[in-house]
Amino acid sequence: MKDFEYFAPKTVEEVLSLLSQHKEEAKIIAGGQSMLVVMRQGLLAPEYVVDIKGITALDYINYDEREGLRIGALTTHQAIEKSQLIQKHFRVLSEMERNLATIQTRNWGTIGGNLCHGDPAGDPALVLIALDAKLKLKSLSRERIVAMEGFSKDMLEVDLEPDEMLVEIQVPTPRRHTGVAHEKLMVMQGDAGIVGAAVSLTLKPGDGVCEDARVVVSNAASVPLRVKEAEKRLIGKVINDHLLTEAGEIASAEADPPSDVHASSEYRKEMVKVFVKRVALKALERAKEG
Amino acid sequence: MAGKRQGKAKPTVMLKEEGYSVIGKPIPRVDARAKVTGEAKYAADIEVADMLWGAIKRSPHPHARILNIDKSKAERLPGVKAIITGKDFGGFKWGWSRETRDEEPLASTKVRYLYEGVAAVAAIDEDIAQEACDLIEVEYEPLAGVFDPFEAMKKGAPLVHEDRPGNLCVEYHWNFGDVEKAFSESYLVREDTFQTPRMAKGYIEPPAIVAYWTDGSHLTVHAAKGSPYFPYRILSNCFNLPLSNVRIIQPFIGSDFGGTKNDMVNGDFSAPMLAKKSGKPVKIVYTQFDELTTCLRRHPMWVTIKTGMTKDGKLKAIQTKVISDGGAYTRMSPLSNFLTGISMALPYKLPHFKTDVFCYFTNNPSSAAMRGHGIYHTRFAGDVQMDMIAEELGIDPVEMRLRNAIENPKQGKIYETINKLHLATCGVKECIEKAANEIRWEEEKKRERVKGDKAYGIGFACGTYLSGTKLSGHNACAAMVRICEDGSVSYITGATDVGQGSDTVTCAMVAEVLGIGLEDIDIKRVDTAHTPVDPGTYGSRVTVLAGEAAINAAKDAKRMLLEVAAKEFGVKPEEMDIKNKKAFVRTNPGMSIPWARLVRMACYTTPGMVIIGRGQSSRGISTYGLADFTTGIGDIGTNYSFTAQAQEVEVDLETGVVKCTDNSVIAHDCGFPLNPPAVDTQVVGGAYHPGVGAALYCEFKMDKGLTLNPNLVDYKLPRAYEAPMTKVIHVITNDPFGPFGAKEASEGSTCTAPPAVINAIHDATGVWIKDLPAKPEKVFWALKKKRELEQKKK
Amino acid sequence: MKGEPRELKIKVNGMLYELKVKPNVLLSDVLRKDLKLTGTKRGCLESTCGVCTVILDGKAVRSCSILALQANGHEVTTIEGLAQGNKLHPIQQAFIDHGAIECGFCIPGRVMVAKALLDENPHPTREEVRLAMQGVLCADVGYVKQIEAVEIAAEKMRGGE
Amino acid sequence: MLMEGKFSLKAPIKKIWETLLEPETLLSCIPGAEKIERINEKTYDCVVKQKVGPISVKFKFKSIITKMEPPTRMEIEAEGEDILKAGHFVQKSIVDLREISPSEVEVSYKSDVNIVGKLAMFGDRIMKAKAKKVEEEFTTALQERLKSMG
Repeated sequence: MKDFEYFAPKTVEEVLSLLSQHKEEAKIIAGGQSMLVVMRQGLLAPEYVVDIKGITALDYINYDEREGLRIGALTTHQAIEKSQLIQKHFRVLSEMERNLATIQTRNWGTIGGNLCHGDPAGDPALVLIALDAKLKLKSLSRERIVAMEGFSKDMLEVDLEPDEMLVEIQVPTPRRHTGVAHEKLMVMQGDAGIVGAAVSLTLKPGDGVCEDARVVVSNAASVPLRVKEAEKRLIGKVINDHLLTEAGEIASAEADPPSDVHASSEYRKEMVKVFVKRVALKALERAKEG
Repeated sequence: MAGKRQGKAKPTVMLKEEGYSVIGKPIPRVDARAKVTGEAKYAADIEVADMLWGAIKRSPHPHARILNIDKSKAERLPGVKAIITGKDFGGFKWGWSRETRDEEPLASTKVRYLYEGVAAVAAIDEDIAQEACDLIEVEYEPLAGVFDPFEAMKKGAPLVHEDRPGNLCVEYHWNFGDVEKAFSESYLVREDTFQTPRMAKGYIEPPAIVAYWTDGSHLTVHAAKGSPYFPYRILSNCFNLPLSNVRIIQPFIGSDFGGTKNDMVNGDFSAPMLAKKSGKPVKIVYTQFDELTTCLRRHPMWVTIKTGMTKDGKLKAIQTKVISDGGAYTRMSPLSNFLTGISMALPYKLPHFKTDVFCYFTNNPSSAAMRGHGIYHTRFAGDVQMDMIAEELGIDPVEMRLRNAIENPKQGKIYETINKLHLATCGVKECIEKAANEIRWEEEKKRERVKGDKAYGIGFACGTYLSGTKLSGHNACAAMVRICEDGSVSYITGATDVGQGSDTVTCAMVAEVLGIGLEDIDIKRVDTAHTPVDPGTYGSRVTVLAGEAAINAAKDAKRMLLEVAAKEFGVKPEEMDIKNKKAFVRTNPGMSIPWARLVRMACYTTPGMVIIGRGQSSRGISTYGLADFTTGIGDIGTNYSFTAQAQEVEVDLETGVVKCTDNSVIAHDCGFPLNPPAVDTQVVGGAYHPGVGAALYCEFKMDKGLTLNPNLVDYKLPRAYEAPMTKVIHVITNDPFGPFGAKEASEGSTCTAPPAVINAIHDATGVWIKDLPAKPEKVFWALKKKRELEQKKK
Repeated sequence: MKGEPRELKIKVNGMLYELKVKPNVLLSDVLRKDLKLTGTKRGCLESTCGVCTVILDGKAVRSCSILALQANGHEVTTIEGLAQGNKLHPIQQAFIDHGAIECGFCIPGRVMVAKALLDENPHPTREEVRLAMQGVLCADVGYVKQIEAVEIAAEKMRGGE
Repeated sequence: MLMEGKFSLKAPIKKIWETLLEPETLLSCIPGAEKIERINEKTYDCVVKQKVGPISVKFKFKSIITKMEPPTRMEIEAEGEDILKAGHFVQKSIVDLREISPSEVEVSYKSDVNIVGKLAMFGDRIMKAKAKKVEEEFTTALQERLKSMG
């Protein structure tokens, strides 16, 4: 690994001033598990490394019904998985984290680090888009709140200026009668999914008509793919098996996944059909429960 | 001498089971404590004062002529202490046998696979060594390459080795009986082609080496080598040193599974040469990327198998044609391909057999031995096709296997196969019955296959593997048992334990023979300066052959002790024995002398007496003679293990994802389980789980010589969640040619796993997967095709 | 300045160390090279095989994917820190007694994962043991005996209930 | 990795052929191209920068037209490496032009790219996705350019 200058700031302000000073030459590491591998391989050689893992102020999970869920960017995957608050109010997040890589990765890796890595196979982004989450980004001069949905810009690229950092993930409390689910096609437990899907469905009490739907698939494009056409097919209708098949087909048609060592593009498109339907069914059941 | 019987075979040791005091019971491993506390040192853990780090400069072309190498920039980098290129080795070439020396320590004129080493650097740290490699400028003339055997065999294809026309690495053509006639007499003749992929060995410890010179003429090497006496000879030749000046000290080994740690990698030559040039110790540790892109792999093979059967499901004849991809250099291909041929004669009675085997050079990394060596490919083809035929004939697959299984020969009798493999024991029938019974085959057959979007099925397969491999060259084992004056015992062997547990069982054999406890026996790691020459770990040979040597050495030491004791009691030594640390007269156990006293007497009363028992085993080169590679006749094993396997799978009908469930049984005939828990771990973890990996996950994806999945995320190895909690049943046959009746336990079930899993997928869904592994996508398309066909029929 | 060694205060197996390390040095390198604790293995260096696993502030982590300086001020336990004198930790003992060791290369990492699991969850289900074991690859023993050994150790640690 | 595809362009075949050979065309259409210089009739000197997430590489290479059958077919070979030694790449491409009508041409291409070295550690998934993207951007830009030339 090439030499670099190392900073371990203790406050967000320190980080931001370092970033404003060094801009592109600085790289933030949180857990650093993805970044250090490429640095060790000699593919990346930043001048400055800003290690934010020690900023304990960004390690929190708060919930209140009005404000929704607030997760500090440096909260570990494991903390999210095991959080009772999350298990109670956002169990899809806990379920997603359980299937994310291995225990060591979950113990050290942070939700913020994962989101900023911008991998279209990543699970948290997928689920957070389905949950309509927002991200709080900060630089020395400004603070902005962006939708999770638009945060991924391209393969491994996110909407983050060189002097900005992600500080918080904000998840609104879902309306009543909303069900959210996530699943991915794993060959091995903890795999990055060959494809994955997260679906949120909100039903009208009484007649069960779908009021709102969010359908997102992973590894189907260079960013997490929200399939609005599929959502439209569901909204305003009483969801049945046939509609879900159609929604899957719409999602599949919109997907443009890569072929790689794990699967061909054609297979991934087929799997988008399967998983959109599977996950939507699960979300539907949950929505019906409450 | 090939194929000829050389006199009558004598059994190794046959003792009654109930008479054992150490053997046959759960024995804690002799190295367990060192391993569980982290004390055990592996090659990469070894540090020597003033040590430099080495790195290897590798070719970016799979096939190219080296025109020029410019080291000047790299030499100027601060911290660089030595740089070598292929030319420094003066044209030295090495290979598996005298006839196959076709590989250089570092390529000097031509590279034949991607990332082949062309130069190496020693520097004060790893990063500088790597950076210096980047600064070495190599000028190449890229050449057209060949990347699969079908391209390689074409007329006019580029030649990997100019002196090897047609890129043919090795071929075998054997014919036993009259297959044509047998096919014409068969009720059913079926031909299928099966394919097995290129696979990583799957060990977690990458190759590593530390080398240094003393007096400028003595070379010492600590390396992750499962067969330290291979580098001992090869480095002696390479550096023109007498063998006495080459010292290979074996650290603990993080597994091998054949190939890479048997012989050499670029780093094994580079570290000693860099050490010579720099005058300092040099350490090279491979990265996982190096390992997964340049080290030896399992041969990809295409097996076409034609089988003739009677109406009632009895084998009449088998004809196979095997095409394999040997990669860039010969390495062990002659043996791997030989094994694909001979093994067809087991474990079923086969009256007629013909085979043609062709292995081609390609510009891929070299192929070589891997668990289940050679046998794995044809057993997969044979045992899947057996289920296909069973289905066609409407015979139950288990019943069909029972009808064909070779019977266990009566005691003292030998079963001889058509190609003259000799079996004194064969437990395959018992294995089949026990495995079928345990999995409740008859009940399972009747149950519903589909539950929602999942289907369940059970597959059955049988297999065999050789133990105590027999090969020409130095394939014997020797051991010494030195009795220390306080009664403790040093057991000295050149045989190596790379994890299989052979150190523990051979120590147990010494203890058993001497009538003392396992705790009295000490064993050290192999050190070529002190231990007897031994071929090392491969071909499931150590427990069987080194075991016999250990037994004989212990008997020799015991004889010396009993001579002293007999004198004391005025009886003949043959009238005495030692048990529970006491030497006694057999007819009058009251006449006894404790072990410690006897040893002291022997050491002190006969001044200058050194009690060193010596023993050897030459079964690796004798008993029934050696197999003849030209005719395919003769034994390759001292004895043969047998396995029957039943495995349930769950198939996701919508995605094609297959999982092995915990409903899984292996019945294995290892002759006699010397250390039952160790047999279990070898049968299940060492052999079966990698076999499940081979069935479902493991495969190198290649693109013109480039490995597309050179990391353990993209190259999938089974992990704890995917590994079935298999139950093991020991079938005991007490083989007379194995020590205390033992046969191998580490490779057989690697060969039965893929056919069992594939047969289970068929049982669940009705589709056949003929090329491994059964990845989700492959199963998905097969299921889709089947559904479409069914719809058409409707 | 780039590459300049920095102070690292780290507690390893109960001992406080004060070292100077370059920022680009990995935690596994400090353990193996500076502290000579080679029980923590060097495997893939790519965060996949898990043989470098240590316990950092109670959690199992891969020391090949963490900068040494990231552990500044923290507490690390390696395989060498488990036994108390001659007395092995119950997990170590269970691995020996149950025959869950072969080549041994993954054992330190695996035992550390198991310890972190049992410290946090004394009553793991088999599913939970398997999930934890997922983070360390093994090529030899396979997983059956290892999973069982962790369960046996769990029972011992609970006081043989 | 093999990439192939086809698209049609509304322009006379001769014009398309000539435009394809202009360094300016390549410079403006190849994503990340920083320098493309024609050294002689068949050889181009090129520098192309590519970026995936945090990783940037700058390939310096020579591109040689090994076969030219104006105005219907050309074969190109390129070989070079990243200036920081992150990877080595070899490319062989075949481009075929087929006249559908006097004013419309179908361009089909087949390109085999191999990237080896440290970059290959990055994983097949990312490499393939990136290559696909570069391919798409290039063909789109080329069509745009020809369109704009009317």
